[in-house]
Amino acid sequence: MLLFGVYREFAGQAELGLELPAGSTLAHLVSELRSRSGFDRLPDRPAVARNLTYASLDELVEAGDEVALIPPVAGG
Amino acid sequence: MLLFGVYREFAGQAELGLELPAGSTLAHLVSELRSRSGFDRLPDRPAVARNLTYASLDELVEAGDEVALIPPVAGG
Amino acid sequence: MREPTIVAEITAEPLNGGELSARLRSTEDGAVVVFEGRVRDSNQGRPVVRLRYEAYAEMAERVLTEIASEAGSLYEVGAVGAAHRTGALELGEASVVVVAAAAHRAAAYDASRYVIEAIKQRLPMWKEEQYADGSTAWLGERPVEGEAR
Amino acid sequence: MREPTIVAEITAEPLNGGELSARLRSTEDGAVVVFEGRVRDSNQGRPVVRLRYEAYAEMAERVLTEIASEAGSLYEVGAVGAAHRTGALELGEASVVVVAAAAHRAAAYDASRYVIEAIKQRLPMWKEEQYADGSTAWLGERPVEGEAR
Repeated sequence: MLLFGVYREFAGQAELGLELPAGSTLAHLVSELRSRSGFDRLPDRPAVARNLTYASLDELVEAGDEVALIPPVAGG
Repeated sequence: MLLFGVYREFAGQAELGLELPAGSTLAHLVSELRSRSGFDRLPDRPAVARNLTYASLDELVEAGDEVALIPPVAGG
Repeated sequence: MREPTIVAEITAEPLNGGELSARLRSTEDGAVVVFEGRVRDSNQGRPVVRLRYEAYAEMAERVLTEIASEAGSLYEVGAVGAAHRTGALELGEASVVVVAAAAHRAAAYDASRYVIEAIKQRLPMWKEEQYADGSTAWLGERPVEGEAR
Repeated sequence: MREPTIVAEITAEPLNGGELSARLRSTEDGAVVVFEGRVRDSNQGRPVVRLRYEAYAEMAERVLTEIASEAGSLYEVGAVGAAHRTGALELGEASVVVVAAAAHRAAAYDASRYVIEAIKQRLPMWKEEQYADGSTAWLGERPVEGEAR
């Protein structure tokens, strides 16, 4: 999965591989991530993109999906 | 007095001299003008500027004033 | 609060919004709104080939300065500039340019809009349209109302 | 009604509002609004010396295209263009440019405002400010809300 901005600093890297059981949702992915060191500052329900589109945390993650965590944005 | 745009076409000229009795207001000036040929299409209460500022028709005209009739505007 | 920079010009020269913006903005301004009014190829369904703007120049400079200053007082802006062209204009050329620069975007948009609406209401400026058939007409759709005088 | 021209770009090159405007407008457009967001010399009272924008580039191009298209559907415009810069920017440089061209000014202002507000809400773009003392901070004041996702 892809990490940007301040979330990337939590991880110390821009990409992260995660192994998730089949049938996992984006919410599962987030909670798995929050258990890792550095990610305790990740919000409960961060914005997440799946395949370049904002996605609901209820959505299932499928093999080959491009998932990205979207920190609060600051464009403009 | 100065005439612009369509009002100038009423007169066929951009400047016009008017003799008014002392104590005349801008309203008197307008009604004097409206009696002239070509000016029957001038509104009852046109916008008027006195000395480069929009003026009320109640204002007195004084010697040396620069008076202008302001047709409906079309800037922008 | 900064005292806003005010610029108002009536000119027969071509207008350039980018240039006016560059002249007015500072690094305190996070938002710049440039409005350009341009000569359209038709008006109320009639094809227009050319326009001519005529101003009561001395009064128009004064009124345009007043309008820009009003916007500068009403909104938290760093600069407000407005320029209106006179004379013959071809299709697509800018007849008016308004620049508002501010720390924050809301003020820049509001000031910009204020200026163009006031120009339409009370700048002593007239427009003669020339049509494809060679005929011309003085446009004058907005009598200056009592409260704007 | 015309199908509006839509342009959306994420680029590391300097932005030029006048150029984008010239590319987008036609002689059917009587009104052009150009909004430029520029790097301010301070943020919440802290002096800023430089900024760096980082995008989720592939998604940002898609989201910016969506935003410009939404504005094109909501308002009667001839063209909507938006460009956002990435990488290091100096004070005063433009970080974002939005151009809206329309027959009439209300639509141009409304479309322009719609685009910049939506950019602020949901463009996947982040900003790292660098301060006079050499420290840096990731700005991220706007969590993307459910309805904007």
